[in-house]
Order: sequence, then structure tokens, then C-alpha cells
Amino acid sequence: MSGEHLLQLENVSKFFPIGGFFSRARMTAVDDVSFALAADRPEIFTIVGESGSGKSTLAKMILGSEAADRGTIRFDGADIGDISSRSAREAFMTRVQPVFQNPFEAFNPLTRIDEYLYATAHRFKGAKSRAEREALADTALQRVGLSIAEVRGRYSHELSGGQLQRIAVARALIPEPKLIVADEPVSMVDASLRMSIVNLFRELRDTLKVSIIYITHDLATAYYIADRVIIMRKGVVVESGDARTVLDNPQHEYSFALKNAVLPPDPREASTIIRQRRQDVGAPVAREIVRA
Amino acid sequence: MFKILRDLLRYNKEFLFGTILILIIVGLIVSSFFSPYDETAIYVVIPDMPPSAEFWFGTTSRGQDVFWQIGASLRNTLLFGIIVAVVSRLIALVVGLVSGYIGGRTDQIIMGINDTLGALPNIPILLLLVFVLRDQMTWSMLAVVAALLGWTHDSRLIRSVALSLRQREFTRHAVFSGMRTSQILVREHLPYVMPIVFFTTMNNLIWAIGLEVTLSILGFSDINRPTIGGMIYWANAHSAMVAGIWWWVAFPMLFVVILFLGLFMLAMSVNEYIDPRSRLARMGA
Amino acid sequence: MNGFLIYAGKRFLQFLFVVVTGITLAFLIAHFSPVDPVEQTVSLLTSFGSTDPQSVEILRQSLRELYGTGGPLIDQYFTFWGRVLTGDFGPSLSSFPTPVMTVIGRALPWTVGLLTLATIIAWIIGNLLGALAGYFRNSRLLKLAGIVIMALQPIPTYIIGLSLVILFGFVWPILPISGGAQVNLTPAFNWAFISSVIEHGILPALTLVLVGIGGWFISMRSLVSNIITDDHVVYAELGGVRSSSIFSYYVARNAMLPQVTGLALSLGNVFGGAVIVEFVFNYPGIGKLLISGIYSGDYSLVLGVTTIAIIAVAAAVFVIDIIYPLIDPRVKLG
Amino acid sequence: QDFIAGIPRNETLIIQGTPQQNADWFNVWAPGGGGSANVNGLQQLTTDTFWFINPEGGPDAWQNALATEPPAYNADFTQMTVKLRKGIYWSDGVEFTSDDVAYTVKTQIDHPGMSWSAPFSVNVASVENPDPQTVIFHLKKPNSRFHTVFTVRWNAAWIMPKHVFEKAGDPLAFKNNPPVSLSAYVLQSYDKAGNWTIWKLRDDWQRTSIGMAAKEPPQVKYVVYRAAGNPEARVIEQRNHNLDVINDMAPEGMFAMMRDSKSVASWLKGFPFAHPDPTLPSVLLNTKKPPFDNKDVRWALALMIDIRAVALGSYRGAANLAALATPPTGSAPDDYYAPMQDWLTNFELDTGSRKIKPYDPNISAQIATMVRGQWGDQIPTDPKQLQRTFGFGWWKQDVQAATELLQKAGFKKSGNQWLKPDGTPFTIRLQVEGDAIPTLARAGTVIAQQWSQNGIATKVDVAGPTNGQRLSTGDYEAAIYWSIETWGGHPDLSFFLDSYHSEFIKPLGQIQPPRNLQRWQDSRLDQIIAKNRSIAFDSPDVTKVGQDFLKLAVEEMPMIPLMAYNKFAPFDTTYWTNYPSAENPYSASGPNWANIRYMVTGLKANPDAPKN
Amino acid sequence: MTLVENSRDALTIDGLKCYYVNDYFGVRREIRAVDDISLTVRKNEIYGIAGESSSGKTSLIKTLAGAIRPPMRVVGGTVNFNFDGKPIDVYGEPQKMRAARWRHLSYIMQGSMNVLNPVRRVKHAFNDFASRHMGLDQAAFRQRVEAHLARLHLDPHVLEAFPHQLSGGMRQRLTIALATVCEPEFIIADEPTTALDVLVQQDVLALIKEVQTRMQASVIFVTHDMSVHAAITDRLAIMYAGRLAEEGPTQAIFDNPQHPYTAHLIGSLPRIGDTRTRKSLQGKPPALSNPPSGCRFHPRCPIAIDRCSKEVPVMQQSATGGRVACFRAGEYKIQ
Ligand SMILES: Nc1ncnc2c1ncn2[C@@H]1O[C@H](COP(=O)(O)OP(=O)(O)OP(=O)(O)O)[C@@H](O)[C@H]1O
Ligand SMILES: Nc1ncnc2c1ncn2[C@@H]1O[C@H](COP(=O)(O)OP(=O)(O)OP(=O)(O)O)[C@@H](O)[C@H]1O
Ligand SMILES: [Mg+2]
Ligand SMILES: [Mg+2]
Ligand code: NI
Repeated sequence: MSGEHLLQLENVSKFFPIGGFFSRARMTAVDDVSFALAADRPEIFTIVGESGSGKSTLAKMILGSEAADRGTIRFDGADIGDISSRSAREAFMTRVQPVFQNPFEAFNPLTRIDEYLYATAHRFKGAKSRAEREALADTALQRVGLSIAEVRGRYSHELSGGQLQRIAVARALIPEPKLIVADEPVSMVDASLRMSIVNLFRELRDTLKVSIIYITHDLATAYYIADRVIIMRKGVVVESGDARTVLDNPQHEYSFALKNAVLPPDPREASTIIRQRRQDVGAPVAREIVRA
Repeated sequence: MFKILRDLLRYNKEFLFGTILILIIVGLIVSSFFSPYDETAIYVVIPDMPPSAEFWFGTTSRGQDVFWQIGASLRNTLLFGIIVAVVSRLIALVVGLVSGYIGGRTDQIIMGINDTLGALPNIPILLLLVFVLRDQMTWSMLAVVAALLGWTHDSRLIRSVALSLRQREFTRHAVFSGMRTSQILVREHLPYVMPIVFFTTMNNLIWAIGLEVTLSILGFSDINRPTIGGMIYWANAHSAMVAGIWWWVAFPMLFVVILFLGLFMLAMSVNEYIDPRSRLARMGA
Repeated sequence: MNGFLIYAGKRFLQFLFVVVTGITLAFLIAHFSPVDPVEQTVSLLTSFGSTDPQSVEILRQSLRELYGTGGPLIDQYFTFWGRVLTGDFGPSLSSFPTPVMTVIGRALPWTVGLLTLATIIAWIIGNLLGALAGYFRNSRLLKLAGIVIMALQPIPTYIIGLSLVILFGFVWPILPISGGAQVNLTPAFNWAFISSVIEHGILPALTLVLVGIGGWFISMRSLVSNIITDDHVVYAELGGVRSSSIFSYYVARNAMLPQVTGLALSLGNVFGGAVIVEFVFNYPGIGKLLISGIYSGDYSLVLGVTTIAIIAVAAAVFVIDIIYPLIDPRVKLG
Repeated sequence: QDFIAGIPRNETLIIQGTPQQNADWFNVWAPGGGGSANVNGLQQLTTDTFWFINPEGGPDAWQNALATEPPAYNADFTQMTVKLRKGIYWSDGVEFTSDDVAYTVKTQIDHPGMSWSAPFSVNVASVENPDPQTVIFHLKKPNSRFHTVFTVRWNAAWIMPKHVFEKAGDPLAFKNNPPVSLSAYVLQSYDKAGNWTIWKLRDDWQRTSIGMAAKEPPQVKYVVYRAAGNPEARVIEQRNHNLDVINDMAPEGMFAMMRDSKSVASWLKGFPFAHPDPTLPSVLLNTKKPPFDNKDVRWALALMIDIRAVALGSYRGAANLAALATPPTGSAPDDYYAPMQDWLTNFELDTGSRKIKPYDPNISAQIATMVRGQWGDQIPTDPKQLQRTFGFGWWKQDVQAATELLQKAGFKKSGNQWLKPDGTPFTIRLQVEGDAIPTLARAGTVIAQQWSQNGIATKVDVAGPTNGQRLSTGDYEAAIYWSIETWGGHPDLSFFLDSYHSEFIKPLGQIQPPRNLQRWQDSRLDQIIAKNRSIAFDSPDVTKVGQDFLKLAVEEMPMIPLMAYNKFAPFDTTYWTNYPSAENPYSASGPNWANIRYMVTGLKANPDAPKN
Repeated sequence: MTLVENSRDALTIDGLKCYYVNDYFGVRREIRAVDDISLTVRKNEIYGIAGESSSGKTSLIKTLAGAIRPPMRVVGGTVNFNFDGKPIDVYGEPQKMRAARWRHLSYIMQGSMNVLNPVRRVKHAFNDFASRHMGLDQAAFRQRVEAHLARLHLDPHVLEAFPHQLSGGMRQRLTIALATVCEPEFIIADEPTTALDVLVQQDVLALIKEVQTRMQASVIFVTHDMSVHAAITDRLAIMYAGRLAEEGPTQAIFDNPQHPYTAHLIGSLPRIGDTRTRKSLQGKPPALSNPPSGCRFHPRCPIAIDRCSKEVPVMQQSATGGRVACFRAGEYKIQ
């Protein structure tokens, strides 16, 4: 059964302690989430949802960098909690690659950006010589609209947010993984480039048979490329299914609200929505600000 | 490399001053190899001469030229200090980074050992070891023992930084980039603790030299070997401070101070070089 | 289960481990010392008098019995632990039969008082100046202060102490240079005694402070210069937050955390005494006691002092481990 | 703030003491005072026993204290009778009698571990006190020197207060706080932290042996023993007039004091100012370790030394040289040095290829000339005077002769390095104590340098507190230390000589009883010792026997005597005058000597002292 | 400056050039992130800036906010604010600028999840940044802050949390709250809503709009999300490779983009329900260290002519009431 799945989550939950040091209270960041990606049918699996709903936490668990408190996560049939040996871990990493949410955090400010690319090329693609590594890195960078020349020798604070995100995506491509877990990979990229990256995902899926878990707030791109979607709120999956179906016709009230909240790229419509929203929220705090 | 140096010298006043100060010390140490006198020989010049054209820094009550003595003493003391500092730094780094990065049980065991060594009071343990080992307790052995006692605090510091680095996203990113643990420790985490390494090296060097002096004052050093502590010991044995032979103590101290000011400035500027953020900040400033 | 209790329990086990191994190490090293307490007493009793070899031999035998220094190491080790657990380290061999605890008890308040105060003062000044110097990098005054501090730091304690002695004892004789309090003053809780203790403590404390500031200064300075490039500091500056607030809550406070650990450890170290300072100022402290214990082969005394010192340091580590998560919210229990 | 609270400075004498590790321990009869015992005034000011010898010599060197007359032995030295003074009282008003003496001896015999328990149990069969003023000791075997147990040079067996100890329980665990005094001072107060102890003149000071001996009432009302810190601090304290008596300091410090301060007095008025102690720093050679078992090697080492450099290096020339194995102090110059000059000058040494006369009688004069440049008039010109300050003569450095001696012993020279007969390099580790006795460490480095220059690579080893033990277990090759101390004020050499007997020599590794640290063994030596044991302490033959010993020691050179232990002890005259000096050697002056009581009671208040 | 009292302009930028100049340790690199930009922002308007990733938006904004740190350097031009009729030259009067911060001008940095002090509870940030400008007592201030947070769907208890306990979106909302709570008359926001879900985003936008309207404030709003621009900005500027490509009323730009890059950008926007494949622009964004000659867009421009590679087009009045820097303005149409 599980052999057919590339990735399988069964009743996964994650808790975090909250409150003071001595308190026993905990909050449920991810609550009983199950889904599976088929091994033979690569897909773009989108997770959308409220901010703080546990999307990143879920991603971290899939990547094995947080342990699930409950439930199991299997990759290629093996429980990822059991990956402990170095070679197993390495094998896992060649097949699963992440793109982290915050590009400013994802790169060590004291390390040159290209190091990450070279290391990946070296370790997962066996690139020995410097030239080989650069070539691999460059190919990957070209796909996201960058080149090794622009990246070489630079540090993260020297690059724009979008550049960093694109580099992160490019890096994840190098090992040619089976699964990419991309946590808001294009949040800081302009619409045009965003399309090219999203197109790239699609192309990866179609040509290289890579599955992609795509976490985003951008429902429009989700709609554009996703095969399946789950919508999360407060750690719980409130709705899941075929992306187009769900987004065209959301069933859960939250999904519905979410979809309706998407601003259209049209000033007239969009500003009306915002105006409406202002009225819904109610009159502003009717108090003059006394300035100090 | 040369360009880096040139730029450092050009843009960084501290680096320039530091270099000059260190060059003074290096010059003195190098010159000690060309000393006209055997460095251990006594009564080779007229004792108790104040600083003059002939004896720049005066002569000691033991008939030694303070200038040449300082050269040799700095060399020996620094050698001792550097061995202590380097060995203990290596241990502190490895232990701190590994313990912090790996965490869990390994961390607990390593920290247990670390804390045990850290809790042992240094001076008495050293003195007792000097007694126990006696003839085997050469200065190099002493350096090793001191190094073994001198890393615990710093490794804890490094570990605490490493612990927080472990949680950072870029560490996970590095793991998924295929960097090996050693690479992560060296390339990703080491630069972060470099400032710590720098200042703890300085502190450690100072500690080591202080230790040497303390042992000398308590009468436990090899009095045949000229060292800074040895100079103080002998000055003491001749009551130099009350007898008015101030130059016997003042000049060695002056050069110790020069040495550390130089190191301090170099450490500051190199530190900034290592951190690309402040490196750039400097340039505009 | 309460996570904190598990955490604290683990730490406590670690504390016990440190204490037990540390003391065992100290026990072994002390016992391998070639200085024989009996011989030291013998030579003390005989070195100046006419010494009849036969009598010396007899004296040696009787002292050996009296001190009970014979017996296999392992027995002594267990006896020793028995004593440690009851807080009694047996009789001092160099002050036989006065209990080690009595001897230590006399010296401890002096050292601990002096060192605690000096450590805290040095810590405050060093960190304050270091943080200021790291934050206001371009201030000339602070640069100068930095240079003075860095120039003072490598000078051996002994030389600083001696210079102070000469300066304030001779050149400008305004302060007492030796002892813990005025001669012929009985300890009492009155102003005469307290002021005398303070007066006698000034120079030793000053020495310790001068020597101690540097380390804190340099580490704080470097911690701060790391932190000021952090986003949250930059943002606070852009937010027009008062410099004083930025300095204290954004910069100093964040850099302070490792320094708190350092302070705790230094305070733990207080129980080891400050040999050189006590030596220079003839301060009636634990460091001198320890050295004389070592010299006279009085391993009961040496072990008494080291045991206290080890427990103190280990306890400091333990306490800091326990409270660290409270002061640094980022630390995870684990 | 005044330096001392509550007592008038001009009635107070402040003496350098040591920090008391166990400050409230006042029982001198048990070893409980800690490593620093005996230098807080307790034994110096409150104890008493039968006799004192003034180490400075002179006709009055023998002083009867509790006894009224010298010891009376029977013919075969198996019984000693002591007559006690009448009218002596303990400070608590109890009269001192022969009961106290008998109690002292018995108690100590009953309690091994007490300070004088051993000599009593070895010697005393029984004590008899037929009346309060008479004590008769019955000895286990003949001993012509038994009285020395009760004769103070530095200290001696002190008499215990029977009425106190009787009630005290275990005398080994008894603190004796406050101590009842048998001498002129009583405890006033002390520092629990051990930095000072204050003693006060007894109101009934006349009822003590010292009071009875005093011609005038003692003027020092209070004596403060205080730990005054390190040498620099001591100098400063004295210059601030907070320390009247300093025990010892580096020569340079002393010279600086004499140069800068008007109020300082010293033993010698001019250079070198020092007081020669009756101890004899020498190069001890471990005669049980080859090649030091070879007399030719020992002599070669002696002849490689240029004593002038040693004198300059250790004492800045202020050394009192000793070629003989007895310190040239007290009565020794008259008893031994002067009479033996001719013998020394004519002494011949066979180097294997020729005979040489190594002694140079002028060497002290040469040193005097060397330092005259700096000290000018202060250096005496009168030869007699010179001999008293710089010593008589010493061995002339003679590298050639040393070479011949080594060759005779089978050594070979390769380059500038001597090889032992077995072909290994001849190297020496020269042990010094180091910190507590810096002048000897200084001498050691000079000698090491000279030996090294002459082909014997020598390293100086600082032994610190392990010094004593390494010396006594024979764990050394050569060392600078003393194995000879004398009464100073009496020609009898038994003080150390008796212990040189071969019956006491232990194999290397085992602990050798004090004194014969070089483990010198010689049947001729045994004969000399036997001779000395058989004659009375005051017999005129004592000097004769002593000379025989000295001659033998020159021939054998088991240790290379260097000089007297010169002590630099400045006195502050701001408040007190009439300190003992070479001109007026009425008392020993060292603060740790029990004999200092004669100085304390002999001081005169300085009329010009500041009033307070 | 010749700023008239009560001018309608809240911010005037004139010929601003801001480069990253790297000449250290042997490497020389000059990145012209902001190259000769002039624009004005009026009172009571929301001025959007969009543009290609790494086109210099953040750099421009940092310059305006006076947040430049080496190696960034203002090479030429001026930036003048007009707060309450009081002109402030950002780089001429650092003192005044300092005083104006948060009272008149607040700034939301890009990557604003990292700007909170990791070891202090969130509430302290509010105290530090805002409380002294508001003259309220503690309790009232707290109440006010809580009310403000509520509008961003943040529970009051986040004030007691440490930053690391909050999700990225929560932190971002907090920074927005922080920047708006004093209701300053000028707000600069750099991608403040990237980590927010659309629901929350709406509220944030509503809030910003609300504050802006009430205070008649000016806002500069940078985002890649054109829908956001559509929703709240009054005017929109499009940047490309360190320069302004186009500027105009938002509606006009969406309806009738003049610059071919703008046209392309608008054209590539996806919509839910629309699955047509969208082509992204050919080629890659130019490297600012070595930008193309002439019009910087010309290598990728589908309608480029010879002149484009030789002459630098200047900003000119456009047909739709804005300004545009293109020789063939208005000629490119999205298919
Ligand atoms: N280390 C942690 N300690 C305590 N709580 C945490 C921790 N990490 C995350 N959380 C909490 O878990 C919840 C889920 O966080 P997560 O980062 O997964 O959200 P998200 O869905 O990725 O949100 P966003 O879209 O804003 O990034 C949040 O409420 C957050 O506060
Ligand atoms: N500190 C720096 N040193 C050198 N170059 C820098 C530095 N910061 C930014 N840059 C460069 O300046 C250019 C403009 O960057 P900026 O951050 O302004 O872009 P942006 O328009 O905000 O992009 P994004 O939308 O991706 O955030 C980029 O090419 C970037 O690499
Ligand atoms: Mg997230
Ligand atoms: Mg940006
Ligand atoms: Ni003596």
C-alpha cells in the first residue's frame, strides 16, 4: 500500500508548548493531517491557508527537521523518523529538497551564496571540479533568470529578496530531486518572474517527474499550476481536493472566504473590495490622536 | 591576499596601528636571535645601569641587558602563550561547535566533562601537577596542561552560540545543500563564533601569560629560561621595585602592553573583515 | 509531565557528575603530591633546633600515627567521601588537630567578600564600557577608554597590585596596603570595623577590578558589534527609538546573555580565592590558605578548599543552566 | 586612621611575623599552629626554659634563664641536675616550680607527637624533683649534650604550665588560648584571620627570668607581631613607621633602605649592613650518587667556582665567605677561622699531576676592593675588621687544577663538555629552594653558569616546598642549602655534628634525618663524633675536636661551604633605639628567634619619637 | 529648497542616484540600484511601486527612509519630505529626520519578520517605538494597541509573546501594526504583506487605507502583488533596472500601460479561473553592475528599435496622464 506512495502523511500532529516556562499549556500547530503523493504520478500539491496555520511546520516535518508528535510520515515507504544513518539521510536529501520561506534567513549572512550551490552540486551530483560545479549551478540559475556571474562571491545581504528566493529555488533543482518542498518560494518575486518560476515547476513536473509541495498565499498561481490543494486553518485541513475544483467551488466556509478575499488585478474591483472591507470592520477608532 | 592586506592597511587605521605594534614585537623577537649575549648568561654587562644610549632599557641587577632579555623573554613567553591559546582554542572550538550542533546526549556527556574540568581550580591543580610531575613538567608540558585547563569556559560560550545556530533556518538549508557536518561547522558556524574565538584567544593568551607569571612569582617556573614571568621573578628576588631598578619591570610590561594592544587592534579589524556586514560598513565610514 | 522538572532533573544529574568526578580528580592529584605533611611538620619542628636523629625518627612515627596518613588510597578515598557528605573534612594536617572547616571558615568570608564585590564591579564596568564602546564606535573617549583598558589587562596582577601598593602606600600613602582590617580591631558589627575593612579592601579590590575589567570589556565589545548589525537593531534606529533605549534594550540586553553565564562562573570561582592578590596585599583569604596547604602537603586542607570551589563552580553552572531559559526565551528545553 | 587601634604607638614595638594559619592555637607543645607557627611572639615572648645561648657569642653568651647555673652532669653523663630560680611566677599568679618541669617531661613522653616528646623518650629514664628548685634527670644512656634540649638557640623544650594542662584533657588537642605566660609578656589580643598578635608587658614582669636579668625596667609595653606582606610592602611599611623590625630582605632592598631612609639601623653600620646567621649555605653534593662519591670530582667542582662572582651575584658582594664547614659567625672566627688560617694556607691538594695550594687568604679583601668603588668609606680598611665582614679567605678558582682532578677521576673532555668515565656527558641539576631564600637561588645560578662554562652543563632546579623532602630523601645531585648550623655563641659543634654519624645514614630514597643531607660517611668522621660525645660541653677540647672535623671536611669536600647566611634586617629607630648591632651584640635580633626577648626588653624609647 | 508652505507634495525626489559601491579587499563593484530617479508623492495618496525583482525598489525606499548603510551611497540628487509644512532634507538634516521618525514617518522593512527584538516581548516594541508619540498613559496606550491589533486579527496575547513564538505572518502583521499605530503622515512599506494569507491581507490593506484616509497621509507601498496595487494605490510607479519605467494613476496603468515592460507585467497576472499559459519575459533581469546601454529594457523589449540601445529615454508626460520613459510609449499591447 505505502509502496505506491512517494510521500504519505498519516494523522500527523505537532504541538508546541506555549506560555511561560513553567506552564504546561501547548498549542496544536498541525492537527491530524493526512495526505499522500503518488509515486508514479508526479503532481504539484499546494498548501494554502491562514498564516500561522501550520503550513511551514508541516513542511518542516516532511523534511524531517521537526519530528511529528503524532502520526507518521513516510517517504518512499520508509518512516522519515527512522532515517538516522548518514547515507540514508543523504539519499533522502537527494530525493527531497526544500525551498525555505524566508530567503533572508535561509542563507547564512556570513557565507557566500554560491557555496550552497557548489556544495549541492558536489554532494548530490558528484561534481568534482570547480568548473563542473559552476556549470551545474549556472544551469540551475539560468532557469530562474539568474547566472552564476551575478551570484558568485556575494553574500545574502547584497542580494534582493527575489534574487535570494530564486537562488534558493535554483539550488533545490540541482540534485534533480523527486520532491521539492517549496515554502512560499516566490513571495518576493515580481509577477513576471513568478510566472516563469511557476512555469518551471510545471515543467519539472512534466518532464522530470518531480513532485512539488507548493506552499503559498497566492491562490491565483495555485490555481494556475496546482494539481491538488489543501486548505489549512489553525492546523487543521479544512478542505482538500483537486485544485481547480476546490478553488472554483470551495465547500468549506473558510475556503470560500479565502477565495473571495483574493483581490482581482483590477483597480476598480479591487478597491471596491477594500472599501467594502473597511466598512465591514466598522468605524475606525473614533478618537483624535493626541500627539506628544 | 596581498591586495587584501593592502586594503586593510589603507582603510583600517586599527589594522595599521596593530600591525606596527606587532611588528615592533616581532622585530624584538627576531632580534633576540642575534643577541650579542647568551640569553641565559648573567653578569655579562654592568649591573643596575639605568637606560642610556648604550643600554637602551638599562641593565638588570643580574648584569643582563634588559633589551636583549625582553626579546628572548617575549619569545619564550609568547611561545608558551601561543601553544596554550592555540591548543585550548582548538579544543574549545571542536567541543563547542560539535556539542552545540549535535546536541542531545552527546552534548550532555561532553558538557559534563567540560564542566568537570572547568570546575577544577586552576592554580592549585597546576601547582600539584608541577609537584607530581616535577622533572617531566617542562615548559611545553606545562603549556599542554594549561591548555587542557583553559578551554572549558570558552567552549561553553561557543556551544551556546552553536546551539542557537542549529535552530536557524540557514543551518537546515546548509544540510539540505549537502554540506557535510564538518563543512557546516567550519563554513557556516565557525564564522559566527570567530569574534568569540578572537576575544577568547586574547583573553586566553593573557591568562596563559598571567599563569606563567603567577607560577614564576610562586617560584615554579624554570628559572633558567628567560620569560616575562622569569624577569619579574628575578626582579622580585632583587627587590627591583624598591631598589629603584624600575626599568627591569617597566620595560617588559611596556612590551607586553604593546603586544596586546597590537593584538587587540588586529583582532578588531580582522574580526570586521571576517564579518562581511561590518566589513562593508567600515568602508563607507 | 512538566518539561521543566525533567530538564532540571537532568541538569542536576549533570551537576552531581561534575562534582563527583571533579572531587575525585582533585583527590587523586592531591594524594599523588610528593609533599608529605608529616615531613613538613617534622622539618618545622626540627629545622632550627638541635636535632637528634633518633628523636626525629620517633617524632615522624608518632606524627604519622596521629595524622593517620597511612593506609591504602582506596580506604582514604571512601573515608574522604564519608567526610564530604557530612560537611566535615577532618582535621587539617598542618594545623593538627584543628578541623579543616574551622581553618577554611576563618578565611572564607574575607575572600568571598572581596572577590564577589570586585567581580561584580569589574563585570558591571567592563560590560558597560564594552557595550558602549561597541555601540558608539566612533566616540573618541570610548576608544581611549578601550585602549587604556586593553593596555591594563595584560599587565600581570602582581605588577598592578604592587604598583598600587607603591602608589598608595608610599608615594601618596593614603591607604593601608596590607591585611584585612586595622591592627587590634576586633571584628564587630560597628562602623569602626566595617570602615576599616572597606578601607583595607580598596586596593585589593581595585587591583582585581583593574585586572578583571578587560576580559569583560573585550568580550562585550565584540558581542555588541555583532549585534548592532542585526535587523532588529537597525529597525529600532530607523524607528527613531531613543538611543538610550536601543543601547540598553536592543543591544546591551541581547549581548548580555552570555555575559551573565560568565558572571555566574566567575562568582563560582570566587571560592577558589585570588592567590596573587591575597599574596600581594597579605589578605587573609582562601587563596593563601590553599597555597600554604599545598606547600605543607596538607591534603585535607587542599581537598577541603578545592571541594568547596568545585561545588561552587558546578553549582553556578547548574543555577545558570536552570535560569538561562528564563532569561533567554529562545532557548529550548532539551 | 592610626595604624594600630587603641594602644599608644610609642609604647609599641612592631615586629614582622607571618600570617597564622591557625590563629587561635597557642599550644607550642603540639604541632597545631600551621605551617607558619612560632612566628607570632608566642615562643619569643611567653615561654621559658633553663638556658639561652646568645648566637652572637661574647663572654656572656651563656645565659641562665629558669636555671640558676649551668647543668651539672655526673661523671658518666647519665644524670643531669638543674637548679631552678626561685620567685618565678606564671602570669596567672601560680608559682613556677620543679613540678612544672617534671610534668613537662612526663606529659610529653606520654604523648608522642608533642614537640619534644621524642628527645625526652629517647633520653630520659626518669625525672626526679626532690624540692621545688631542683630537678634531676636520669638518662637512659650517657649523653653529655642532654642539656641542649633545654638550651635556646632558636628555640628549645619549653616548660609547660602544669596547672593549666592538667585540666586541659588531651594536650595534643588543647588550644591553650589564652596562653599562660612564663616570660615577661602576655597575650593582649590577636587577629582571628591570623595577621597580627599583640602582646603586653606583664605587670609582674619582675617575677620572670627575664625580669630578674633586666638591669632596667623594659620600656616596650606592647609587642605587635604582624604579617606585613611581601618584601616590597614590608619596606614601605617600615618607611611609613608601621614596622620596626624586618626579618630579612633582598640585599638590594636593604641597600635602598640604607640609602634613602635616615631612621634605619642595621647590624653593621656600613656595607654590607647584614647580620650573619649561624647557618652555612653550601653546595651540598649527594655523596651517595656517582660521580659525587668521588672526592676529586667534588674538589674539581669547588675549584671551578669563582667565589667572587658568587658573592656578587648572591649578596652583591655582601657575603661573609666561609672556606671551613662552620659559619664564620658568633665565636667561630676566634675559635676556628683565625687559628686555622695557617693550616688552610698550607693545605695541599693532589690534583693527580701535581700538588697545589688552593687556598687564597686574600679573596675577601678582593671582594672588599670590588665593592669599595660603590660604597667607598663604608668599607673598612682594617684587615681584622674586613675579615669580620667579608670573611677570611676561600679557594681560588683554578680551572686547570679542576681539569687535572677530573682527568684523574677518569673524566674526558670533548669540546667544551666533560664526559664521565662511562662516556656520558657530565651534567648537573643544581637544586635551589627558590622563592623563600632568593639569595641562595641567586648563588645557584652563578655557580651553574660557572660550571657550565667550564664544561659541566648545569641546570638550576627550583624545588620550592619540595626542597626539604628532596634533600632528605637524597633525590638531588647538588643543591644550595645548609647542612651545618651552630650555636653561634659556643664552639661546640654537636649542634649538627652528632647527626653526621654513619649510624644515621639511610640509603637513597629513604628519609635521612636532618643535617647530614649529603650523606657523608667516613670512619674518621665517626671517630671525631665519638670523641666529641665523650667530652663535656664546656671542655676546652671541644675546639680541638671541632678543628679536626673542619680539616677532614676540607680534605673530603662533601659539601662546598660558601658563606654565612647573611640576613638583611633593618630596624626602624623612629620609636625605638638600642637595637643589637655588631658593636653591641647583646642579643639575637631575628624576630623568629626565641632569643629576641632579650632585644625586646633591651630597647630604649626614642626620645624624639612623634607623640601621639 | 524651494518648497512652498503647505505644498501638496509630501515628498520630492530629485535626480536621486544611489549606488552600492564596493571597493574593498580587491574587488570593485558598483551597483546602480537607484539611477537618476525623480518623483513626487503627494499628500493623501498611496503611491505604489512595482517592478521587477531586484530592480531597486527596496534600495529606493531605503534611500527615502534615510536607512542607507554603507556600502550604499547617495551619489546624487535630493530627497525632501514635507511634514506638516515643515520641509526636511533627508540627507541634509539628519537631526530633524531623526526626530521625525515614527511621529511623521514610519517604515516597514522588507523581510519584516526579523525586525523584532528576539529577546523582548512584543509589547515592549510598541512602547519603544510608539508610546512616546502618543502621549497616552500606560493603560490607555495598551488599550489602544490592543484595539489596533484586533483590526489585524491579532489576539492581544501576542503582545506577551516573544517573536520566535509567532508565525511569519503574525510577525509581519505586528510590524504593520507597529508602523501604523501612531498614525503617522507618511508610511513607507516594503512588501509588507508577502507572508499573509489573502484574508488577513485584506484587513491589512483596509487598515492601511483607513489610516491613510483619516490622516490624509501619504503611503509608499512596494509590492509585487499587482492586485494589491490595484486595490489601494492611487498612483503607481513601475521600476526597471534601477530606473523608473513608468508612473501614472493606477487605473490608467492597469487599463493602458504605456511602457512595454509595464504592459508585460500587467499581462502576466494570473487569475483564478483562468488557466491560460502565461509567457514570462524573455531573457533575464539585467545586472545592475553592468546595465545595458540606452534604455535598459531594450535587450528584452519586443519592440525595441535602434535608438533604444543608444539613447537613454527620459521620463515624459504620457498619454494617460502619467509619465513614461520609452521612445515607443503606448505602442506595445498585450495579446
Ligand atoms: N518554535 C515554535 N514554538 C512555539 N510555537 C511555534 C513555533 N514554531 C511555530 N509555532 C507556532 O505554530 C503555528 C504554525 O506556525 P507556522 O510557521 O507553521 O505557520 P505558517 O502556516 O507557515 O504561517 P505563515 O503563512 O505565516 O508562514 C503558529 O501559531 C506559530 O506561532
Ligand atoms: N548591500 C548590497 N550590496 C551590493 N548590492 C546590493 C546590496 N543590496 C542590494 N544590492 C543589489 O541592488 C539591486 C537592487 O536590490 P533591491 O533590494 O533594491 O531590489 P528590489 O527591487 O527591492 O528587489 P525585490 O523585489 O526582489 O526585493 C540588486 O541587484 C541587489 O543585488
Ligand atoms: Mg510559514
Ligand atoms: Mg525588495
Ligand atoms: Ni636562620
